[in-house]
Amino acid sequence: MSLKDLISPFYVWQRAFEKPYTQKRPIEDRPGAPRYRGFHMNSEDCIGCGTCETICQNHAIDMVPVEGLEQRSGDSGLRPRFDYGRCCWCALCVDICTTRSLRMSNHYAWITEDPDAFHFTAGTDAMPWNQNSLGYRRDDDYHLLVHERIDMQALGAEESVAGFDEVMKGYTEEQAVLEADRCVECGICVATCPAHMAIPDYIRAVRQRDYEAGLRLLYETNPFSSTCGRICTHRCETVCVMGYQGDPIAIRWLKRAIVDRVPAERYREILGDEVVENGRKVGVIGAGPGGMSAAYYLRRQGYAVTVYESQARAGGMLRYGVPSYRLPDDQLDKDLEYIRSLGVEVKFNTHIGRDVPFRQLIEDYDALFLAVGLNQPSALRIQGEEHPRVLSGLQVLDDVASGRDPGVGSKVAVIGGGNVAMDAARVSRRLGADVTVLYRRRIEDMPADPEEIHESQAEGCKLVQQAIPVEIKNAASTSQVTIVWGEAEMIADDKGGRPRPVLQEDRMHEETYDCIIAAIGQGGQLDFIPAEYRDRIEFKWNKFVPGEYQQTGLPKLFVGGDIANSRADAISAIEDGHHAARGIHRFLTGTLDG
Amino acid sequence: MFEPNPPVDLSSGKYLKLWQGPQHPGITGNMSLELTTCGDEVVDCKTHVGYLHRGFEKLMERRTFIQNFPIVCRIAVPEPTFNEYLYAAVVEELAGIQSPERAEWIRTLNLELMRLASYLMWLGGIGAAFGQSTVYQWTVTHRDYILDLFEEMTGARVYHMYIVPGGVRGRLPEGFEGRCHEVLNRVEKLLRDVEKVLFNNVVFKARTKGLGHIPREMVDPYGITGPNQRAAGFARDLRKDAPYLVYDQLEFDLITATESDTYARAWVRYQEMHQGIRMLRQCLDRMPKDGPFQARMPNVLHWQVPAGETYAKAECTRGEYGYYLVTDGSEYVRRVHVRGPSYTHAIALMEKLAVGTNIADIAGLMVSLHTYPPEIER
Amino acid sequence: MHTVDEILDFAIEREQQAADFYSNLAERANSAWMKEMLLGFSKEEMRHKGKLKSVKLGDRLLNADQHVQDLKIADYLVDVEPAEDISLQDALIVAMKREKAAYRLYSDMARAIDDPELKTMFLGLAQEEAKHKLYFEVQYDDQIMRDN
Amino acid sequence: MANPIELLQRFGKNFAISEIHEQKADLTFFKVPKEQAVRLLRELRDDAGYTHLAFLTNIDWIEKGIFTLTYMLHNYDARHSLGMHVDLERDNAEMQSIHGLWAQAATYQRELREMYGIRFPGSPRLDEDFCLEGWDQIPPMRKEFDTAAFSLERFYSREGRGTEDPREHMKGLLYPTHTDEPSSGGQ
Repeated sequence: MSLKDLISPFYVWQRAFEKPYTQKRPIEDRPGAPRYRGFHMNSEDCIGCGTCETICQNHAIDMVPVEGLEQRSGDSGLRPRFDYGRCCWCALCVDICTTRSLRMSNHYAWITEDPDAFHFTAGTDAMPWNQNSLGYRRDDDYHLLVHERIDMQALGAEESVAGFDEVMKGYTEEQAVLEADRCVECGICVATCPAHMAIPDYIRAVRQRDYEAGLRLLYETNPFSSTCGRICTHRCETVCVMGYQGDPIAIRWLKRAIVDRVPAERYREILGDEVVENGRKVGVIGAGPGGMSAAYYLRRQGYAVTVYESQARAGGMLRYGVPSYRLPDDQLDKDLEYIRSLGVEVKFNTHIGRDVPFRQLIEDYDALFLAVGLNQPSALRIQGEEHPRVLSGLQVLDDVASGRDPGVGSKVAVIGGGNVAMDAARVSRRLGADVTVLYRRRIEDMPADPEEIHESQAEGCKLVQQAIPVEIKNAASTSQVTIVWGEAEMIADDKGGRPRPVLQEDRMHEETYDCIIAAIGQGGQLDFIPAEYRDRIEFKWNKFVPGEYQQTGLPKLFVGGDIANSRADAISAIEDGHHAARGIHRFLTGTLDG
Repeated sequence: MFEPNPPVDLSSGKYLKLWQGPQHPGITGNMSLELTTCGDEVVDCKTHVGYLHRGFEKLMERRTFIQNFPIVCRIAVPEPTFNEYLYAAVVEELAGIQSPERAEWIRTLNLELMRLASYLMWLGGIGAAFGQSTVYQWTVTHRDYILDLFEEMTGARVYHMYIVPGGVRGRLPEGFEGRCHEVLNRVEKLLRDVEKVLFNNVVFKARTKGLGHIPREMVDPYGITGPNQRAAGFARDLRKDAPYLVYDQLEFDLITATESDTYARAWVRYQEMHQGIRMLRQCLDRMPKDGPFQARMPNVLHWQVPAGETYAKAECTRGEYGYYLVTDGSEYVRRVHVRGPSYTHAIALMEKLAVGTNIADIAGLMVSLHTYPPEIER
Repeated sequence: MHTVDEILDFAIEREQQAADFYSNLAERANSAWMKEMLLGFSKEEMRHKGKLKSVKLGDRLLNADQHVQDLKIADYLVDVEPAEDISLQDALIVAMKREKAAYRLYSDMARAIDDPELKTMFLGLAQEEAKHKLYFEVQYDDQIMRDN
Repeated sequence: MANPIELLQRFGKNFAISEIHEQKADLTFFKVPKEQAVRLLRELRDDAGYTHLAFLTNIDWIEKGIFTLTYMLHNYDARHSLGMHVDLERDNAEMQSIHGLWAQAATYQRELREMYGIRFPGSPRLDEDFCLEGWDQIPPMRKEFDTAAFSLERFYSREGRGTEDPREHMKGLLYPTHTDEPSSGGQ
């Protein structure tokens, strides 16, 4: 034993008068560190997707309805409720939050005598830490989800204007699986899809490369999956939660990824559609997406279905209004042929009213579904419109779809900003013309799909916004036509609608083109319905106002499609047809009153 | 090579059964020692565990790969981040993910801070076990300074949940390096005081020298690793032998001793704390200040790791800490086995060393092996 | 027309004429929805009439300086003849042009008269008609120029 | 020392070594029949320098009806680990004890007995409770033991819990009639 070892321990006195480290909570405040994982906070950005609940490994989160909070398209109206008896403050819920609404405060003390109190809905319950500015939030460079969409191979602009080949090439299997993998399967999109397709389920099928299961899921709600996989307006993607911090899932392309991998001849076997005749017959007017969708679901129920179509081919607007570079004919036929293969009869070139009286149909059939669409182009109704070089957009598309030359010339002005206008413009480009699109509002107000606008620009169409056509005049040459248009100022709509253009008379332009293609909108034509029936049917503006299950005041008559809804797209027509099929079945089996 | 302790005849009246624990025997966590004593000498020792069994390995089999990351830290309460790192390491290896360089440096910093905090707690424990409670007050306070650093780095003091498969969860906070240096300086100063008060203390020396001697030959047959092994003269350290993270870029000395008793083990650990501070300073000065800290990850909600198996290990304060992961290509873990060094030290080894020890030294002996019961039970 | 009441009676009579115009047209229309819609227009005019009647009993007209948006759609569209097979588009054009004409009439009268009280009354009526025109222009913008 | 593959090939002369898999430079897995396992462990320890048993554990391949034991050995000099697999019949699983080779193996074997029901005849204190005092269910680490069902049965949830699926919730409120598919076949 050394002397040093005896003395050395007395160094302990050196620290005798040090300030204690102990912090006197709760007398003194001791805030958590700026990124402390304290109690949860949730902002108004929350849309109730429930991804926090999915990832919570402690089962500490419930999604609950909150009083005063409405569910709507893109918001389930549910909010996360935390059970602090289970929470471990790992913050996986914060990291995964698709809208980044969820975070944590640096507040960490909550004292109460009631052990059941530790259960609250973050963001909506009043908690003392709701205003905390500090606390854990996900680092910008840290991700548990994949925010970038997998690109799809497409024809270059030069290649695509050279012909009518399909522009989008479809995903490879690897790409489709990677894109499907991004989905969080929250299901927020299902309510927004007009057909309420089982979107998360079929995306999972793509991820699992199970295309047969995928096809069955698609056909539960949509017998036009090859078509919709290409040209759907994909309202679902506008509410996709992945769109909040990156690109929404390419839901439309993933639908296509399924149908592209299943050959048509295997459909029957995979879908297992067995038709057991039930002895009743239903008539359908219009072989567009609405009519054929109704025909499919009715046929599956065993109804004998006859479809009346005024044109020579089925498909309606999909055939005559959508050019083949967006929807190749064989893909539309894939959908249509499958429906017809179940024994749906289609009578082509048959006009109701002219070839067959409406009265006969309503008397002959147990029920009738009418989806004749909007096929009457609205006129410009400006001076000089009757000029022979003023064409209608629908006519141009119809000509091209039917193999006729619309004769647009080499310098074309298209009036309008919808899909018909974009397609008329792109078709004209493919026919070799220089194309200018005149639109009354701004590009961001265009009702056309953003992709169509983008692609038409890429293909060299010139988009002139805020241009109001005022007059059509003869040009120096009879093969040309002159348009007078004025610039527009945009004014806001006080009811929250689209901003409205107002003509500025002092800023007018005159331009001469080989032709002017008007595509400002379409209306319907229903003169074939005799007055005695019409009086019992409700209309608003130029459309039917159907009741529950698409039924009209004429109990046997169900209606749908563009002529009966405000959305005027294929997927809405498909759902109208499906819904009417449900209604007709109920009507004919006595569970729907007439 | 299991050699049972000699049998005792309890009916002889010479012996007394004495339970130490399951309250912390020492400060190591809940387990109990069933001691058979003759006078104040221990003649037999049976260990009992199960007070902390939460079934982590089983729980992990029904959670997804990301869901497992927040629970692993709980397997070794005083030193959680080794679990986080090793879990990340095995998942990354089987998933084919490489965590970025910046994350590797931050992980190293995190693990060495953890080691220092854990050793500080242990140092207090060994002091307290031999009547030097002042050391305990000092070291636990200084451990708290490190927990403050963890709080601002990771968002939590104990269960950091910061090292995640793919990297780390966030960049270092603004000004962290400076505050970290400051804490290291304070700890270094404290260590010099502890050396005077504890290691140069006549009482401490008298009670620890010769206590719990582990013969060299026992080391491998009992699976002894870490400082317990190095104090017996083995120059083995995974940071040197199988460098992981950025240890191959750090300068530090491998500490060994030969006496292989309680004092030697304490001294090795004490020296390693100085080496740890040395490494931490290198990390702070040399780590990249920008660049990614997370690898590109798939959507973690349905992350499937390819089928395979691997074992990753790291040198924690107690020795070889390891994760053995078996995957089957699904979204779930097939099997995880967590190898905690206390598994061998606190049971087979303790039962052996306790025999012939004075009752009063049992707690000190236990602390000198530095065991954490939660990592035994997983 | 020398008194406010006379002016109002005149205006009320005009609204009645307009209502009759649409209901006549509706009777002759051969398309169901047009019938429905024209009857709707007629009801709208009757509503205007009702409003003027209550003005006569003391309610206030629109303030003359209040700004009513002019979308100017009626300005550049061609005149159309109301016919039996009138379309929605044309019916809206007819309606907005009629409202525009009424607006012009009251504005001109206001300009031609010196009596401040009567002037105010005419200007107020002109504002009302401008508002009616805006209603039809908005419908035209929404229903017909969907894609434009 | 020889590289691990060569080493295993050398031992392969006397042992039925299969499924050799080099996971990384310092870790190789292989399989050996149950009957040869302990003899091979002894030789690896005594003749090949694999003196350290890092752990012994088990993997439940319930769908194949087997348990796979993993013995993780380490050679400090070569800085190399060997993971040795031994398949056991899942029903009535039994394995020779190695507590004579490594003292701590007794603890592992006791745990495997408790958690999987594998017997290691002769292993000290084998049948004593390890972690689970008074356990009356099947060995809990076996795949057929359902922890969620167990805890739901044993414990109660906090009152007021209950969750809604966003998709189903929106369906019920926003478009309830758009999903009622009539039963197929009509009528």
